[in-house]
Amino acid sequence: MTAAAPAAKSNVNILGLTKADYKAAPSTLCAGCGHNSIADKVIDATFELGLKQHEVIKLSGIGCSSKSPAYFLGRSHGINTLHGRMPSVATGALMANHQLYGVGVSGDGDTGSIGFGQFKHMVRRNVRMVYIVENNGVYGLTKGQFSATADVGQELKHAGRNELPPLDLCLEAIIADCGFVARSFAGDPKHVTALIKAAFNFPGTAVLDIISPCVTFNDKDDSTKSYAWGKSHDERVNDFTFVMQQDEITVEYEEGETKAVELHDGSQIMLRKLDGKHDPTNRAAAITLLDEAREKQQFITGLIYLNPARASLATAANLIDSPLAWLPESRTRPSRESLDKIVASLK
Amino acid sequence: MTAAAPAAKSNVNILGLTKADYKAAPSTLCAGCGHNSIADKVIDATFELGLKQHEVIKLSGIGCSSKSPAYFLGRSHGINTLHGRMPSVATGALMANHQLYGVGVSGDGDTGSIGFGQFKHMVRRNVRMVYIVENNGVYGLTKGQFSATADVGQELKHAGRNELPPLDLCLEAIIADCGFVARSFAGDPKHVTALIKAAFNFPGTAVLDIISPCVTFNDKDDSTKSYAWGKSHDERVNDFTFVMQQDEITVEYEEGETKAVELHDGSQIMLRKLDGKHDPTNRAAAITLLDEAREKQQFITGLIYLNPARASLATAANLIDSPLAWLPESRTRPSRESLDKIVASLK
Amino acid sequence: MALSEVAGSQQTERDPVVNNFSIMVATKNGSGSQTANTALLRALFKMGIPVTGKNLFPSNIQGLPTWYTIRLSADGFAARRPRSEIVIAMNPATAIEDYAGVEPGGAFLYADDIKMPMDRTDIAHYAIPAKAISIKHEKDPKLRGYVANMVYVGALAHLLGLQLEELESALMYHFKGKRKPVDLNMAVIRASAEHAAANYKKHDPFTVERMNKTDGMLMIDGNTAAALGAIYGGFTFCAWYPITPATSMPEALISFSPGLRTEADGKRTYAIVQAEDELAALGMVIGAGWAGARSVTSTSGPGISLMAEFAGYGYFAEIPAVIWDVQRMGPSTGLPTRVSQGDVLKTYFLGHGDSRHICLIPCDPYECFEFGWKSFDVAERFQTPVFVLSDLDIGMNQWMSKPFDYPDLPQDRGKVLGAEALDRLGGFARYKDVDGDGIPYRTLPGTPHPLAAYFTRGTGHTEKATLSERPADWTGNLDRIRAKFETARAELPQPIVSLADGAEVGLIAYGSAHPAIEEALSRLEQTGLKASYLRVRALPLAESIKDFVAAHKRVYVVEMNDDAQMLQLLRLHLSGVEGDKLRAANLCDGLPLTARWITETILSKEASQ
Amino acid sequence: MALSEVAGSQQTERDPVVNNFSIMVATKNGSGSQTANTALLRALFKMGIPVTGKNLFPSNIQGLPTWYTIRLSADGFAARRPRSEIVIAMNPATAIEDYAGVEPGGAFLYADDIKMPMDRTDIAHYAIPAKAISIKHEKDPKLRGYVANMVYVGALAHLLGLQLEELESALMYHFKGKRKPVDLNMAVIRASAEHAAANYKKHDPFTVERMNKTDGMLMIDGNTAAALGAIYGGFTFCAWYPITPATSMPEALISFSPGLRTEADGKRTYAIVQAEDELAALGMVIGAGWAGARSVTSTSGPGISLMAEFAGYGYFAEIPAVIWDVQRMGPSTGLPTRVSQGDVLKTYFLGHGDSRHICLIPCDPYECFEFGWKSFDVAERFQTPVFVLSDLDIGMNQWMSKPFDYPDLPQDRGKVLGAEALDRLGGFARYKDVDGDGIPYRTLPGTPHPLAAYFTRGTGHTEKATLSERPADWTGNLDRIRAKFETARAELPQPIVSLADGAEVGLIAYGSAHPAIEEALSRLEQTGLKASYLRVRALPLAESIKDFVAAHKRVYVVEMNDDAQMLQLLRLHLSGVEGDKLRAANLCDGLPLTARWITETILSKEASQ
Ligand SMILES: Cc1ncc(C[n+]2csc(CCOP(=O)(O)OP(=O)(O)O)c2C)c(N)n1
Ligand SMILES: Cc1ncc(C[n+]2csc(CCOP(=O)(O)OP(=O)(O)O)c2C)c(N)n1
Ligand code: SF4
Ligand code: SF4
Ligand SMILES: [Mg+2]
Ligand SMILES: [Mg+2]
Repeated sequence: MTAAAPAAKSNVNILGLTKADYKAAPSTLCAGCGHNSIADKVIDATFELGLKQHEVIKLSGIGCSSKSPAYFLGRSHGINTLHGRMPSVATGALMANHQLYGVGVSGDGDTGSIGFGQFKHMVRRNVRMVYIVENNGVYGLTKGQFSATADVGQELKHAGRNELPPLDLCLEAIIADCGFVARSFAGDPKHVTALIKAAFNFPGTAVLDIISPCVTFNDKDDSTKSYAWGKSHDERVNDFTFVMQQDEITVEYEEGETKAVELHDGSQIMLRKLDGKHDPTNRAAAITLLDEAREKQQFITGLIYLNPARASLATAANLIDSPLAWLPESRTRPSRESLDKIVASLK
Repeated sequence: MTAAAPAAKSNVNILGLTKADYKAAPSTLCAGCGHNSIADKVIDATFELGLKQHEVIKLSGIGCSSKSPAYFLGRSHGINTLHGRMPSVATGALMANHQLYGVGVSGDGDTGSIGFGQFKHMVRRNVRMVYIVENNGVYGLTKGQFSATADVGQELKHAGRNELPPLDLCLEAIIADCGFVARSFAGDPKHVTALIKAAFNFPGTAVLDIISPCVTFNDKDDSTKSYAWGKSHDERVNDFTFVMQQDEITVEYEEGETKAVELHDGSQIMLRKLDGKHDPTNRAAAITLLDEAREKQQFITGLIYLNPARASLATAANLIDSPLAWLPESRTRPSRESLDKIVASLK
Repeated sequence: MALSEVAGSQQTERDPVVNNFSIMVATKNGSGSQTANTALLRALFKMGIPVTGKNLFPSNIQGLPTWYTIRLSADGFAARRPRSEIVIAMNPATAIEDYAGVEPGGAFLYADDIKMPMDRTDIAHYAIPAKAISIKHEKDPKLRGYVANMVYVGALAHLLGLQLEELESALMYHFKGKRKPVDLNMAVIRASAEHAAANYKKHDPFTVERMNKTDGMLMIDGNTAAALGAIYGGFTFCAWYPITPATSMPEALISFSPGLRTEADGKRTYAIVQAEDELAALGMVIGAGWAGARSVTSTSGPGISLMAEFAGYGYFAEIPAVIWDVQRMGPSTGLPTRVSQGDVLKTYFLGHGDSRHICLIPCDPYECFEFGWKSFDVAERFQTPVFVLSDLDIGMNQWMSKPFDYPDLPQDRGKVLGAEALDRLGGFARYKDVDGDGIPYRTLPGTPHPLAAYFTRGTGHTEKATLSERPADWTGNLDRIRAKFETARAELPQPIVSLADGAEVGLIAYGSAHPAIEEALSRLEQTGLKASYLRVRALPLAESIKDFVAAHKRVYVVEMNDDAQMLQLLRLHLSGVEGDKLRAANLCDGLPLTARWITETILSKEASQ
Repeated sequence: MALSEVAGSQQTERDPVVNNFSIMVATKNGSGSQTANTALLRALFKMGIPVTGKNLFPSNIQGLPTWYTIRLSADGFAARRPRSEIVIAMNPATAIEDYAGVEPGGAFLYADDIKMPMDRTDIAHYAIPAKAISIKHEKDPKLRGYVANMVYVGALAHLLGLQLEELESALMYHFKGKRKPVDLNMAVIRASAEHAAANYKKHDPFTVERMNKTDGMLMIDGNTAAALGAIYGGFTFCAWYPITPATSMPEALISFSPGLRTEADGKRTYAIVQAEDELAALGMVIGAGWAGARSVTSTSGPGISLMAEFAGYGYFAEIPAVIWDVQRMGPSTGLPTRVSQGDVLKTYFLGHGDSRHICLIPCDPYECFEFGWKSFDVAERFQTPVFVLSDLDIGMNQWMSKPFDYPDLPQDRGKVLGAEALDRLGGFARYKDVDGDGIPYRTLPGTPHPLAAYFTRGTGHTEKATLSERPADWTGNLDRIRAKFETARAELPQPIVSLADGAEVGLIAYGSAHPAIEEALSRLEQTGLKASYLRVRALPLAESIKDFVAAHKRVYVVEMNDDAQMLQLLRLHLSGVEGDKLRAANLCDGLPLTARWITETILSKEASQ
């Protein structure tokens, strides 16, 4: 999971910017909240990738998690939408300007409950963006109700016992034909950073389901969304290196255990199995892996499924290269003659 | 798939009613629409089961499919809700009166597009009802747009070419922890009837994804939702007999190929493999089967997954036996003394 | 279903009636009568006779009763009439009521397999051998129903003296010059006309004659006009979800855009996404508007309800968007294929909390085209969702229209700051009222400048767009948005007023009520009642409306809804002053208004004055 | 953030002020000051002093500024006051503004690690050794912030002359009799009080004394009261989705119901489902209401927007449901933790097409309890969704209340036909106006009778509930629903009116504006302005309101929103008659109204009369 980019080692990135340039307002989340470390990792990843902030838009729904975009990339346009409705806004924004990178942050309530339909349909449309779910199994901002990713039998102070099975957002994403599906843990900053970097280069929707403990309402050790659980149960299924187009491949892997997947513009993801089994380019295997893990309440992490083959929505829509939003009148208003012709045809 | 109930053979059922008694208004759908034959099969199934119509409620969303409940069970209360919102109304109604049987009819647009979130969440809650999707891959009532179950590359007269992958509603149901997931074909009335009968006896949500051709907008031979395709591609994975509690088991199966699954109050489903492989009590197998079929555009039918283990929502909610809706004031208004006590505690 | 109103007139001997009557064809849904009806309509139109075609159809695909009405009006009146002089009954299920509904003195054409007592002596009767001729001309029994429709066209043509060549050109137009289907259909029409010539004795006074009242005019429905307007307005993004009667607007975008908006390399200058529902559709449109696209969606009542939360968001976060509400009859699913103006109040106030929205209200396809492009200018100028309130009658029926005018103004992209401006200004405050008009400046994502970015949110914020819960920030922001709204009030399309000299009575109406009002005004004048007329074209209501009310003693607000919704908005607009001058003249039965109803309603209210 | 308004008064020598002042504690969110504040509140309450406690908190979980205000009023006034006499500053981030906001003549207590210039000579200053004492009493550094709160309690107790025993009983109540936490907290309080005794010299006039003005009264928030009301109303189904400030209503249902509504076999006579969103929540509630449950949900603005389509459905299909709207500040996400009355207009007209809804408007927890049970009777009697418009101030703050009265009426389950009735009647027509009151009869699913069934739909229908697109069926049905609405108008909770003899001025208000109005009335009277007062308790508006307006020359509508929403509804209600008597007195800054603002606003408007 090492990032092969040399930029990560120095104080300024290829744009000559420091990491501080990628920061934004200070967080108002609880001290220790998993969401804070994820926001930091977005900063690290975009800094290391050397992204131009004005080429990125950051989006979210409503929730503690959805406040995160205020805490990174202060020079990017951001939009805090409605509870559960970030996917539709992202779809519109990234069609209006398909040259932009999109990074969305959502919560498990935001994505799994009210926004579930939008989430699934956005994934199905393959809108090119990084979609991060800061998954804490609970509604943080409204103070501790169960979300749809809470485990059966879990107990919360006010909400009592949860009787319903959890949604597995990775499984849901794969079933909806997502080509980049990963699970990680906010307590593992390196893994999170590496995933975000790869996700930014994926030519479609990249879903990152990141377990992100809510220290205020759901951090008891027996909760599968707690720091303690995450640290002791994390089973990494694979390791990977994201290789930017301009980089040389420096990491060496043993034969048979490594697989290179080429993304667009020549960047690559080098995958290495850790459990000796899982092939993340095999959809059926990914589904089985997740389903079994869910059954056994295993906390598997890694790049679970990777397939850059599907066209993104903008590609399928056959858009011109320039952003639609920036087109001058001359390219969006057909000629007077063309109207005359239509009018004549209706006479 | 024979129904072992002797009632099916005679002119009147155990209630002494004829099949005509289970009918309702004549259909106003197009002649030949698959939805019509499904409505007829609901009549057959409920007649054969000898259901008391006043113990059944029928529900739907909006669409041609959602008109179906007007065409069966004229003596049952029915409710035509909003587009995509039948699941929530059903949840409320069947909690208000958990003694009722519920049968809902929806369309692929109704369930797969606007109602997708509600569908998934209702299944997850395991509301006891029969949920039929009359799946034609198209929006019938609004005249021929693609639905979310349309195949990639499919062409429609006005809508052009579909670029998006189809949702597989059976797969979606299983992932949402549905315990009764079947796929069938409106052109196979016996199979549909048998499934509906079994589904009525299932103690949770039973999802029937029934391919139901739209003869007006999507019945070209190359459409996977056409009669022609259905007839020539139907691959039945299993066969089953639904055995009501009061019946003797009269059908004999070869050893090893048959599996009995007990439902509540002692009725049973006897399952027989047809493809020699698929075990419908194995969730992982069911997922794999569906995922592979989807990949290969195979049209598999049968009772794909069966597991009556999960408690229904009403059971999990620990409701009294009587319907909540019918409780007298004496059982729903606590005593004056209890209020005095609360008031005192707030002083 | 009885389409008729109670008729007052008795049968009388009548002179020839030329180019001034209505034809109603009663068929079944899905029976393919559309080709026949549009061919008839076009033939008449090309003869220079002002016509309108209205389809009254059920919420169903096949088999239920449908009525298509063609009104011919030498005077150019385009409103629905309560009854038709010529009724063509092809549907046995409604034949008895259709028969009863023929205007006294009219004519009844009926498929000859319809058996029922026909004992009216005040009308003419003609049996159409629909079955016999269609069996002869079409071997495929499935297609015979379709062919049967051409039989009534032939019979009618004979009776009206409509030249078959006119029908042939109309069919050539319909089939885009394909000879084969034209010949097939013409053969049936000819056979039927010949049968009519041989068998009918004309007992009715109705005929058609060439005139020149449609020169330069076109025929179109409002949804297609709206789509063309959007294309010439430079729409770049559309998200939508199918719903009657709004569907044909995006479908027209889908069919016209490739030809008009594809660049040399075969790529598109627009994107159209079919969303999973209306909530997502508006979400996408808002997202695209935020990113700088000219962004549009089209829906009807239920979709408007689902859009409530996003509408409030767009209003508060100040994001341009255009939403067409092609109104149908509500509340709830209501009558999905019937017209109403029932969303006026609801759309104006859409969304929780304090908010109100700019609405444009076209009255015909011509204005649909105009507001189709103008709505983007309004949305981008005022940075807010703009609703265009059309309706089923305008949107789906065939209207005669002046040719559309090419936009006479360049696109107004609103107050957008680019990189150079930011350099010059050294920054900006997203929600600051710099110009005193309440309209702030925005930047678009992608602007290559370190000071361009800001954070958009639905929560309270400062002028700099940072989160704030301070009371003063909140009220200051709402005050500015209100000021912006007042700026809009003066700049939106103003009412069209025609003052009648010395009139005590004024009529206020809007949208598709317009043609019926025009006709009613002329009828009222015939009865000696002079009335002025103000047609509302936008919300918030123009200041000048107060003058109109002040200038009259009694003002009738004519509209098609149950709650007298525009009247309510007018009452609020007048702030309690002269509110008692306003009187409701509203009807909400799902049918387009008729001049007769308006005339009678106003006369009877005036009588009880 | 400045909570203060510009103060008019100057510091003056003052007599002891007993039981008549406000205390404001400025802390950080999530710092655990709740125990301290509620203990203080309860101690004062048990001393017989009328008190209210209002929490002004951010939309955040931890670390942002929060203010808790306790008002003591010997006269029993319960409204917010613009400034507090005693300010306790525990949060360095806001200390400067908190300091500036102390009412002249007041006292400023501050954590002694807050360093800033404190140069006001018009107030008293007391430093609280929060850190020192909490370090001494609590080893766990994480818990010290919590303990620090008890330090201000002790200091304040000393200054006010509040007996420590009173605090001890309050803590015993809070900790439900658990000695250990009480002792821990009391130790800190004592230490702090001792420190105060040793170090403070009292420079301020504020003290507390026992009185007997709270005898028999209780302290509660409106959401808990609403939940209890629902339980005693016999609710059987609740579906909900979390949203501030509505969440604590269903959460109170969840905590109280098991004890009150579990049967001997351990099973429940109710079901509560956490839905996936508000759209689904209302869908469930409508489904349950249709099946015969007493069914309720609770939400706030954004949820109301999402419920629009189902609200229209319930209205049109005539299904009982109860929806609590605990209003917060909109539009959009707005200020989620601030109060407003901004959904009045929107909720009344919720849903597309023609519809309007019954709304009940409680003004305090007592009425929340009452409307909590009555709303089911109204919903089932009129077979329609009923909205209860509460707000954040009522719902989440601590109010003194009369004890709740046990429901004085048996449950009204409305016009429901059972099997025997169907036998007797030989059938029924679901949407027929049998009794002339517009209210039809219904049957419940599960009724064992072959004639019981009918088909519910959102589309046009006949009296027998069969599908119909006939104009007459449509208008007939809407007319009947309108008649039903008129029946409701007369039967709903009527306005509470207090007429001042010979007053020219009337005030109309509703909901949580009530306490501020009561206080303002007494202030106005002191200035010589007599005013009558009408408190609206339900929509549609009562007929008698017209009389109230007629009886006065100028009527001020006092409310907390930007659009003067109730004023608009009143204007419509008056149908343009006397509409110019109505004047807006609305404020929309997210804070509960104060008597001062109302008094000044009305006096200044009267002055410019
Ligand atoms: C329409 C609507 N309903 C409810 C809410 C209230 N609400 C705000 S955040 C939230 C849940 C957030 O949970 P999650 O997405 O898991 O984020 P977390 O706070 O746990 O990070 C809810 C219900 C809302 N803002 N809008
Ligand atoms: C909120 C809302 N949006 C749109 C519609 C219009 N509408 C009615 S049915 C339908 C689609 C029906 O498709 P499907 O569920 O597949 O049913 P089918 O007609 O194919 O059986 C749509 C979009 C509606 N009734 N309500
Ligand atoms: S409440 Fe939970 S999710 Fe929200 S900021 Fe605090 S720790 Fe994070
Ligand atoms: S349009 Fe299609 S789905 Fe609708 S009734 Fe006709 S055949 Fe069936
Ligand atoms: Mg969460
Ligand atoms: Mg369909």
